[in-house]
Order: sequence, then structure tokens, then C-alpha cells
Amino acid sequence: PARIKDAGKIVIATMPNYPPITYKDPATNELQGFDIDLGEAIGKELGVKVEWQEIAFAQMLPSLQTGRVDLAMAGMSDKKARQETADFVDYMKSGAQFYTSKAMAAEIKTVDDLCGKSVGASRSTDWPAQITAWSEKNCVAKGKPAINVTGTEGSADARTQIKSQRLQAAAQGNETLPYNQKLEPDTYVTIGDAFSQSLAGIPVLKSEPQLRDAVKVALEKLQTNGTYDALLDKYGLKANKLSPITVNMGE
Amino acid sequence: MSSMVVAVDLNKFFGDFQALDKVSLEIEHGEVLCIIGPSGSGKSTLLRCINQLERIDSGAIWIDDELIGFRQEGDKLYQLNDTEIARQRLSSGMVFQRFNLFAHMTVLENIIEGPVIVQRRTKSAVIPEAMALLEKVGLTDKKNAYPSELSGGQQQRIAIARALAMKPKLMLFDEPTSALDPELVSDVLNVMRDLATSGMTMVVVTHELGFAREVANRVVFMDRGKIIESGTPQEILSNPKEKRTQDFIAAVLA
Amino acid sequence: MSSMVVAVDLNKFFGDFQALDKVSLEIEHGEVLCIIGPSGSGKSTLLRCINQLERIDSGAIWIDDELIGFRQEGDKLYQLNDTEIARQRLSSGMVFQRFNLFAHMTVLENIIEGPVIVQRRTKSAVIPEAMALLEKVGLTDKKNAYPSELSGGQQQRIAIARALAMKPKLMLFDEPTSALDPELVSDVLNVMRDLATSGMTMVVVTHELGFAREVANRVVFMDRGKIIESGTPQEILSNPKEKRTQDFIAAVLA
Amino acid sequence: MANVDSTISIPPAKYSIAHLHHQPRRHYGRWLAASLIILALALIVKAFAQGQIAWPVVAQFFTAPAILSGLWNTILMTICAMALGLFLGVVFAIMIMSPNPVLKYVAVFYIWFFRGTPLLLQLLLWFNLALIFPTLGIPGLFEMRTVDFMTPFMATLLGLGINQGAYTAEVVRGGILSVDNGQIEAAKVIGMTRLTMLRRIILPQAMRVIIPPVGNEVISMVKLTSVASVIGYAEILRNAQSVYYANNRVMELLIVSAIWYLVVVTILSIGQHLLEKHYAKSQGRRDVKRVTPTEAEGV
Amino acid sequence: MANVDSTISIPPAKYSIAHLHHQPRRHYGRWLAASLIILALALIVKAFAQGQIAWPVVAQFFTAPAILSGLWNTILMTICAMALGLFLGVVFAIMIMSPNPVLKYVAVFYIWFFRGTPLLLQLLLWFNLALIFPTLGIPGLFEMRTVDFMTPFMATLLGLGINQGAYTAEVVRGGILSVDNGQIEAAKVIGMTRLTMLRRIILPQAMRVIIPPVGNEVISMVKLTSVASVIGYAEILRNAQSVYYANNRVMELLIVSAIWYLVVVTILSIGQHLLEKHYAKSQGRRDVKRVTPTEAEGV
Ligand SMILES: Nc1ncnc2c1ncn2[C@@H]1O[C@H](COP(=O)(O)OP(=O)(O)OP(=O)(O)O)[C@@H](O)[C@H]1O
Ligand SMILES: Nc1ncnc2c1ncn2[C@@H]1O[C@H](COP(=O)(O)OP(=O)(O)OP(=O)(O)O)[C@@H](O)[C@H]1O
Ligand SMILES: [Mg+2]
Ligand SMILES: [Mg+2]
Repeated sequence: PARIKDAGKIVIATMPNYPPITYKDPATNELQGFDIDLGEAIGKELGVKVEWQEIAFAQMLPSLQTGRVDLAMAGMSDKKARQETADFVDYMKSGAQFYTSKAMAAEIKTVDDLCGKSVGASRSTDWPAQITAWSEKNCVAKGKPAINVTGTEGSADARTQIKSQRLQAAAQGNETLPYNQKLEPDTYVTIGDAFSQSLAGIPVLKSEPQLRDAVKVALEKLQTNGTYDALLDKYGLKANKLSPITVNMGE
Repeated sequence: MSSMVVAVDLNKFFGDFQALDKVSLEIEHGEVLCIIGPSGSGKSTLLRCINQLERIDSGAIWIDDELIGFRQEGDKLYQLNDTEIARQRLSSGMVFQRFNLFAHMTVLENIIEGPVIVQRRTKSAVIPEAMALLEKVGLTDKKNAYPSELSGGQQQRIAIARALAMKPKLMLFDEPTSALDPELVSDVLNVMRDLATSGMTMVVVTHELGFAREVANRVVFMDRGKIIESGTPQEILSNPKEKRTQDFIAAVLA
Repeated sequence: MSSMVVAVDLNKFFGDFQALDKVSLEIEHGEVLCIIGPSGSGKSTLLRCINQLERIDSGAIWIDDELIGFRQEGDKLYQLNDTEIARQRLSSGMVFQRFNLFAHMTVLENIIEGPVIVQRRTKSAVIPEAMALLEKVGLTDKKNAYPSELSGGQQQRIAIARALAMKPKLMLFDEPTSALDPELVSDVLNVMRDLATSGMTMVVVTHELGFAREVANRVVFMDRGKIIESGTPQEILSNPKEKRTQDFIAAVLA
Repeated sequence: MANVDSTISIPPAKYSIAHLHHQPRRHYGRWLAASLIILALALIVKAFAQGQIAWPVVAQFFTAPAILSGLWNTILMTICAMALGLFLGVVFAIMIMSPNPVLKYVAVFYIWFFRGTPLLLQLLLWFNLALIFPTLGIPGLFEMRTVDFMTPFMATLLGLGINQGAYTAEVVRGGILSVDNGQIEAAKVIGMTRLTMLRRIILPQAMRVIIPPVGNEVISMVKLTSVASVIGYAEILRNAQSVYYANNRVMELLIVSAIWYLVVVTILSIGQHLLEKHYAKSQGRRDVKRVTPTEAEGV
Repeated sequence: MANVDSTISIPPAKYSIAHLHHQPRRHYGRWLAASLIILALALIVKAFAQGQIAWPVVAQFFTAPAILSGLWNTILMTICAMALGLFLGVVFAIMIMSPNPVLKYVAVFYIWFFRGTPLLLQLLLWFNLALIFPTLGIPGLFEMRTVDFMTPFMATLLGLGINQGAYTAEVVRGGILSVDNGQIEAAKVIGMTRLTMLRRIILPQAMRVIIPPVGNEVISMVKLTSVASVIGYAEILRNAQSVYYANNRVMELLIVSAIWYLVVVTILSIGQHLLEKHYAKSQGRRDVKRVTPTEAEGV
């Protein structure tokens, strides 16, 4: 779109608290991650520079509305409620995955052992709701005690609470879990497979269909020329590949 | 020609309480007037009205023929604003019972504050005058002391110097010695005596009947917001006519 | 037999400054002793040492034959602790220059505070006594007033009643009238005169030479931390021997 | 006329204006300023009304159960934490003024440490205490898992209360120092021991000085509870967030909580005002004659 | 011997103990308490040292660029926001004491509103001001997009500064009220107008009362800046969080920032102390004779 061409830059919101999707390298304090690399690649496709703005997750959609940023890339889930404000160009699949610590792995071997336990997940995601739903179906319906679901401040807090044994298990996206397992080897054990699926998308303001389409086209190009796959590889996210690119397919 | 102070029919209320009750008073140039009377009789209030620290509720005051605190327009008296009142206050200096030296300034700074900040004179012109005043009150060596380092008598003499530094036409004293230890009283009274001799017009609220007898041209006795009696020191202090005056003088001398 | 107060060779320092310099003093049962002297001469300090508001640096004090503030063990004097000092203070009552009534309590509450809270007596026993004391100082009608609603003279009389409510053997007065307006002084002096007549042992720091002359059995003149002269009121006030005493008395009477 | 100064002869004609009516000063500037400010406020209100804020949503969530239960938790925590803070504040204020160097330096350390570190960190520390002390209790006799004791409520209470105590200690100390020395000497003279004196004389009189800042602290505390959302204490702002994470009505939910905060703070301010009046009164209205320096003259 | 009371006869033998040596009180309790407390501290230190905390990581990140730049931003914001807060505080304190009802009620509203709403909300409001006012400026003459003006820095500065101003106004008001009326009358009497008086007499003397609470507020402000992380202001706690999101060293990074906070707060406390001393001194050491009530007697 002309507005962005003229400015020669595109402003993208991110919140570097979500490794390996978006985070800061502790050593250099530089932004890093799949979304960052992907965003830079999209910028290149569009022929503009990318300017990153760090904004808390909850402030991203308001910032789109005020025109502070043009896009947001922070692994944001494409959800119906959010589609009221923005269109989502979906670029990644993710699934929520239960895990626990080595210390408690003996006690919790399969997903069925989770019934009646305390399980946490980041409260700014919809995983707590999904865990509740899962527990209704797999615990309560089978006459077992329900899972005690706790919304934690973020995934990092859920992991700390597992260490202090306040929680017996937690759920986290399968796009981030491998990273944490790498970071703290021999600490976390996954339980079963992903229990839910959702799409991560790039929100674009409803009033800017041109920009939405441009981003979609750019992403499709990156998929055909192999950049997308290379980046997935780089961050160990093969399982999260979404092809083809869609718009507003989340629910 | 005219008098230094003319006050006509002053009334002053605090809420329902009438602190001044139709007080009229005239003070000549160069006169030393002492006001005596029991606690709560309105002596301080009268002084504070002359200096516009209180606003009178009716009546009028002139200092050196200038109407104080109001401006006449037609048949109404309009209150002056802050700046005009501040300017009018320069014609009189006031010394309080509790000295009230500026606690965060040295003695010299206290004295030059008014001339420099209010009258906008240069420091170099004011400092020699200030030193002369310090000389006069006998405290040259204390110029760099803070008030809290001085005795009460010394503080009160500095307070007098500070008032004089503004070159007022009229000096008002509100019980200048009653917060002092007995042996320190005479130092302050001596400074006031010198000032009276030099021809300054002075109004002094005091319980020191000895001083009044010696220095005053006229003594006024107040009670319950009214001027009860007025006359020479001899008349008021030795042969008071009114019963209330007689009682008061008997109690103080007891 | 023995005296009410015996003080031997008291020394008291504030930092380098010696406020009491080898002061010795003996006060008989029922005696009224007045202490006079210039500001800063250590009069208040002496009184405060007797009442353990200050700790003496050397020397010793006995009240009614009890060693005050210390316990002898072998050839050392060990300081007593807080509780023991508090108990010893009960033998004397003190009245300050600035009244110091408890500001958050009514007159009656001020008077019964000590007997009820410290001496743990019942309110029902104390209140009649308190009312009797209020009667004595002439302020029965003020029992529910707060201190700030009273004149200085009234506050000081309440302060005396409060001290008497503890039934002390000895009353200490530190310039009880010097913060008062002149007409209010006599009310307080009257209460003190009655007290003296009733046989109470009293130590009074005062500038009221008239009162000293009339009521005191003995007058002590202090200067720069020392007792300069001691004798009957007649001896000290009318025929002082020492030059310093003569000068002081001349200055106060001036 | 007894009260005419006998030396005044018949006043000259010009003195007759003494009987004219006194006219207070006019304040044209005030009316102008008032109109301008009301205009500005009207514009702001209009902008808010027309801005991208869905007011019906605000109304709808104003009494939603999540919000109300959050409000209750906020109030409960404010009360509990403030009580703990006041208690610790008084204790440490007394300790820091004690001549006993041990007590004194413990208090100095406490105040330094808890004023010096961010509350968030303190909360996390309490909440994660199990990382350092897995169990609590007297070994052998009685033991419990730290995480069972250190619920979000307990961790918040300890975090806020202990942190508050450090601030309150300074306030109480200021209050104690403000009590006139004469009052203390009078108390000693009637034989009070140090503790009786504190209880009967010093603290009651210090109240007048202590209440305004403590009032401020209580009001801050109401809002400070929101920090506890990170360790999962369900206070009002956290519950509002939970709602907007789900429905994305960020501004609307924030406005809902803002209104509730304003309500609570207003009630507390009124309470503070009444308490201040009470203490001013029971100290015999010392300040009746006091005129504020700026009021005396007019602007 | 001139200073022996002439009525004292030769003192009886028992009075000779007056010349014995005075022995200060012993404090066995203190030593016991000291040992116990040192023991307890040692245990806590040991627990921390052995707990699940990697101290080398703490050392490694103590001077990491992310942490240092965050520290600098924290300090910068504290200075700027406090300056704004003090300025607003003085202005509104004067306004609230003004006899002009318009000024007075504007100040009352300001204090009520900004003390009554959580800081977080105020920050978000400034940050998202564009939702309500898309552009700023004088129409026609000069205009700019609100979001370009309202950077995270500006939004944080306005949010913290204006919020602080509301608290400071109350403190300044207290300070002004504490100035002795006599000082004000003395200033009037030498012909000072209201503003000169404020500048030359009232504010300098109020400083002594104002500095301790303002010192507290500055110290709070250092830590309050962390709230600004939600709108992306890169202060120290936020940068520490960014690091631990990436490397999962939660406790370690929190300890790093805690130490820095303690350093900054300690320096500020020392500064506050020196300032207090300065003002106590230039007011002529009024309080030299003052003994704290509890010191006087011992515990
Ligand atoms: N600002 C005020 N508000 C209310 N009442 C006041 C005020 N100032 C003075 N008064 C009252 O007015 C009366 C006269 O007071 P004023 O100070 O003039 O007496 P005074 O003769 O100077 O007494 P004193 O010898 O005690 O100084 C007193 O009853 C006093 O309580
Ligand atoms: N707590 C203290 N710290 C330091 N110096 C003190 C203290 N108390 C008294 N002094 C000093 O000790 C000296 C004696 O003081 P004291 O109060 O006993 O004198 P005084 O005879 O009662 O005088 P006045 O008539 O002014 O009350 C004075 O120089 C005073 O400054
Ligand atoms: Mg008076
Ligand atoms: Mg004395």
C-alpha cells in the first residue's frame, strides 16, 4: 500500500517473551526468533524496512487501532473474538502440549494420570479454557476427578511452579516446548501428544485489506522459495508448518 | 499638620466574637503610645488591623493621610488587592512577641531580605545600612549566626533591626519583651528607648508599666475590645479614673 | 530525722559543657526552697537531676533516705533500669514552665491518668480525689475541657493538680509562672502558697522575687552551674553578699 | 461615648468616609477561568464518549461476577496487608529508635532491604520460597510443604504487608518524633515506664501526624494489590484482564476497574478525612486559629 | 569551697558513697539477641546459597548490556518523572490552598482522580490516547499524529509524572502548612506579596518537612518505573524479564535486578540523608537538644 511504500518502513509489534518465536538474545540484547526472521523476510518482499516495536501482548491490538504499528508478530492466536478488530494472516500451526518435570514423571506417566492434579498454563492464552474442556471430556465424563486448572502469568511462571511442585504439570505450545527442553536438558518430560490445535496469525487492521493481501502474498512467496521452511528448520519448528497460508481460519 | 495614624470607628469580628468595638484612635507624628490591658482585650488585634494583618469589618484607618486597605469609589470602599496592601505595609514596621526571625537565614540575611527583595535595592547599598543597624542594637558580632543560636533578647533586637531596615514611618511593637527572661528584658527596652528618643512614632503593646511610665507620651487602656481610658502615663498608671483600669494595674503590680 | 533531699557533689555535663559543677544541697522535710539565677545557670538541670530526667555524671542524690538512680554494689554504683527509675519518680511531682498537659485528654483524664494507669488504683477511688483537687485549684467546672481550651493560668493549675494526684512527698516547680500573662500569674502563685502552707516540701525555680520573699524558707542563687549563695530570703534578696547575686537582683528588679 | 479616644477632636470632614460600606474584592478572573475549565472538561468528556470505546460493554461488565469477586479480593487484601503493615511498622519504628544496637540495626536492615527491592520481586520470592525451603515447620514435630502454606493469598499478604511495614515504620517514626518532648517528660514524671508512655501518650498523639500519610498508603495499597496478579492472586485488575484476554475489550475493562478503584478510594478518602477530624478534635482543636498562608490574602 | 550549700553540715558517713564510680547498665540481653539474629541470618544465607539458584549466572548477567541499559532507562525516567511530579505537586498544592474556588476544585479533582486510579491504567490511557484524540496540536497551524508524540517514553513520563504530582501535592501542602504562622506574618509585615513569600520564606522552610516523604516517593518511583514495561518502556526489570524468557533463569535475573535496585536506592537514601542534614543545618539546628523519646531511657 502507498502509505507504507512512502514511509519506506513497516512497523511491527512484538513482545520478546516467547522463545523461540520471538525473544531477545540474553548475551547481545538483540531481538531474535522465528517471527523476527520471518518479519524481516516479509519486509524484504515488500521492499520496505522493518521497524520492531516492543509492546505488551494485550496492547498489540489497541496499538494497531491507534496506528502505532502496522502489524503484530508474536505468535498471536487467530481467534474469532480477535477477528472483530483485525484480519489474521495465518502462518503457523500450534498445539498445546502437556508436560511435567523429571521429578514427577514417575507419578504422571500418561495423560490419564493428570485427572485430579494441578495443571497450569499461561493465562493470556486460551489454553486454560482448553484444559478445562479437555478435563470435562477425559476426566469428569469418565468419573474421574477434574483437573485443577491454574492460569499462570506466563509460560515461564508455569515452569517455575512445576519446579517448586506447586503444579504437577503444565501445558504449553509445542512450538516453544522443545526450546525449553534444550535450554534445561533433563528437566521436562512431555506427556502424550498435543491435545488441541490452533493457528497463529499476523493481525492486520480491518480497514487495511490492501496490506493484509500484500502480507499474504509475501508469505506465499516465502513458502515457494523455501525461506519459510528454512526458518522453521532453524528454530526446530517443523511440526508447526502451515501450508497453504490462510486468512481468518482460526476459531 | 495631620496625624500619623487616624483610626475611626473600627469594628472587628472573629465569627460572632467582637474583638474591636468602635475603636477610634489618633497618633501624632513622633508620638510614643503604649497600649495596656488584660489578655484578650484586643490590643494585638488593634495593632494587626493598623498593619492589615487583619481586615477590619467597618471603620477606616489612615496612615500619614493615606487610606489603608481600601479605595473609595463613590459611596463604597473597595478592598485593595494583595500587591497594593503589600506596598502600604511598607509604611509601618512590626515587632512581634515571638520575634519571628526567618529561621533559615542568618542575622544579616534577615535584615537585608526586605530592602533587597521587596524594595529591590542593591545588596551593596543595603549591607552597610544593615551593619549600622546591627551596631545600633549592639550585635555586630552575630551577623552570621542563625536565629536559633541567639538568646531571646538578641533575637528580639535583630527583629527590631530588621523592621528598621525598611525605613518605616511608624513602628508597632506587640509585647516585645514578654517572651524574654527577666534579665534580658532591659537590653531590648534600651534599644526601644533609643528609638523613641530618635523621634520615631511608636505604638507599643506592653505589660512593662515602668517602661510605659518612662517613655510613653500617652497610655491607652483597653478592655473587651474597647478603649476604656487614654491619657498621660501619670494619669493612667498612677491615677486611673475607671474601675477596670484600677483593678488591672493593681493585679499587674501585685 | 534525716532530710527530704540530700544531693552531694553533683556534676552534670552536656558534651563538653558543664551544666552542674559540684553542687551539694540539702532540703528539710516541709521546707520551701526557691532557686534563682540567670538563664543558663543550671537551675532546671538541677531540678531535672533530682527527678532523674537527666542522669548525673557523678555525685549522688537521696530522696527521703533512698539512693536515687543507682544501686550500690561493693565500691561501684550501678544504674537502675527503666522500671525502677519510674517507681522512684513517684516520690516527687514536677510542674514545668510549659504546663505539658496531655493534649489528647480532658482535664479530668489528665489528673487520673497517673493514679489509674501507673499506680493501678480504681477509677472510682481516684475520681473523687481528682474532683477534690480540682476544687482546691478552683477549676471544678473545667473538668471536661481539653487543655487547649484553657488559659495558661488554668492549664498550670491543672498541671499542679495532676502532680498532686500522685501524692508525692516533694514537689518540684520549674518557673511555673514565666509562660503566663501577668494578670494570670497570681492565680497560680495562690495555689502554690496554699500548698506551701499545707506543709508540702517544695523546690521552686522562679523569677518571682516577691513570691520567694514571702513563701520561701530558704533561697539559693545559682550561676554557671554553681550554687553561689544560699540563705533566708532576707539574706539573699535584700542583702546579697556576692557581687553576682547583687547584679542579678538589680537586673530583675530594674 | 466612652470608647472614643479623648484626644480626637471632631474628625475632619474627610474622615466621614469611615462610615461607608466595605465592598469585598471582585473576582472577574475566576469566572473566566471557571468557564474555560468547564469547556475543556466538556470537550474531554465528548471525546471519550465518541472515542473507540463501547460504553455498553462497560456497563455490562460493571457488575459481572468476575469483577465483583476481584473487587472483594482487593478489599480483603488491602485490609489484611495494611493491618500487618501497621503492626510491623509500629514494631520496627520502636526498634529503630531503641538504644539497643541489635534491635536498631535489625530494623535498619529491614527498612533498607524491603524499601530497596521491588515489590514484584518480593512477591515472587515469597511465592517461590519452596525453591529454597521445600518444607516449613519444626523438624520432627510438625512439618508442611511450603507450597501448601504459601498460597497466592499468603504470599501476597506477606509480600504486601512486610513491604508496607518498612514504609510505615518510617511514618510511625516521624509521628513519634513529632510528639512534643514536654508531653514525654510529663509522662515520665508521673512515673510511666517506656512502654506505658508509648501506649498512652506517644502513639495517641502521634496519630494526628501518622494518619494522613498512612491514609495515603492505604489508598496506594488498594492499587498495589494489582501487582499480586503475577502470582495468581485474583484481585480486580487481574480479573478484568482475564476478561479482556478472552474478549479483547481492553479499554472497556480497564475503565470498569478504574471506576471501581475510584469508588473504593473515594470511600477511603472520606474515612481518612473523618479520622483526621476526630484526632484533631480530641487533641483539643489546637489549630483553630490557623489560617493557611495563601488563604489569608487571596490570590 | 564556695559551692557547698552552707546549710549542709559535714555529711554523715553514708553520704560518702557519693564519690563511688558510676557504672553504666549492662546489657546481657543484647548480646544474646545479637547472636541469635546473626545465627538466623547465617541460616538464611546458607539456604539461599544452597537453593536452586545458580550464582555464577547472577554474576554473569550483573553487567550484561541489557541490564545496564535498563538500569540507565530506569534512572533517567525516575529523574524526569520526579521533576515533573515535583513541579505539578508544587503548582497543585498552591492551587488547592488558594481562596479561588475554581483553582481549588480543579486541584481537588486532579488529586482525587490521579490518586484514585491505578497507575497502570493511566499509563495505558496515555499510551492509547490516539484512540480518543487521533491528532494533537492547534488545528490548521500545526498538527501531529498522537502516536508519534506518545512514544513509550512520553507515555511513561506523563503517566508517572502526573500520578506522582497528585501525591506530591499533598506532601507539599503538608509542608506549607507546617511553616510557622509567625514566619508568614513576619514576611507580610516587611511587604512581601504572596508569591515572593512562597518563594523566599515558605517553600525553603517547608523543605525540611517535604524532603523525607519526597525522598520516599523518589525511592518508590525507582521501582514504580517497572510498571511501564507493559507499554514497552525498557526499564531494568523488563530487560531482566526479556533475558529470563529467553534463558529461563528466573530467580537469577530477579536477583540481579534486586541488587541493582538496592544499589540505586541506597545511593538515593544517602543523598536524602545529606539533604535532610543540609536543611536541618541551614535552619539553625533547631533540634539539637532533641532526644528521641525512646533513646532517653534505654529499652
Ligand atoms: N484569628 C482569630 N480567630 C478567632 N479569634 C481571635 C483571633 N485572633 C484573636 N481572637 C480573639 O480576639 C480576642 C482579642 O485577641 P487579642 O489577641 O487582640 O488580645 P490581646 O489583648 O492581644 O491579648 P494578649 O495580651 O493575650 O495578647 C481574644 O479573645 C482572641 O481569642
Ligand atoms: N539537653 C541538653 N543538651 C545540651 N545542653 C543543655 C541541655 N540542657 C541544658 N543544656 C545547657 O545547660 C545549661 C543550663 O541549662 P538550664 O536549662 O539548666 O538553665 P536554667 O538555669 O534553667 O536557665 P533558664 O532560666 O533559661 O531556664 C544551658 O547553657 C543549656 O544550654
Ligand atoms: Mg496580644
Ligand atoms: Mg530553666
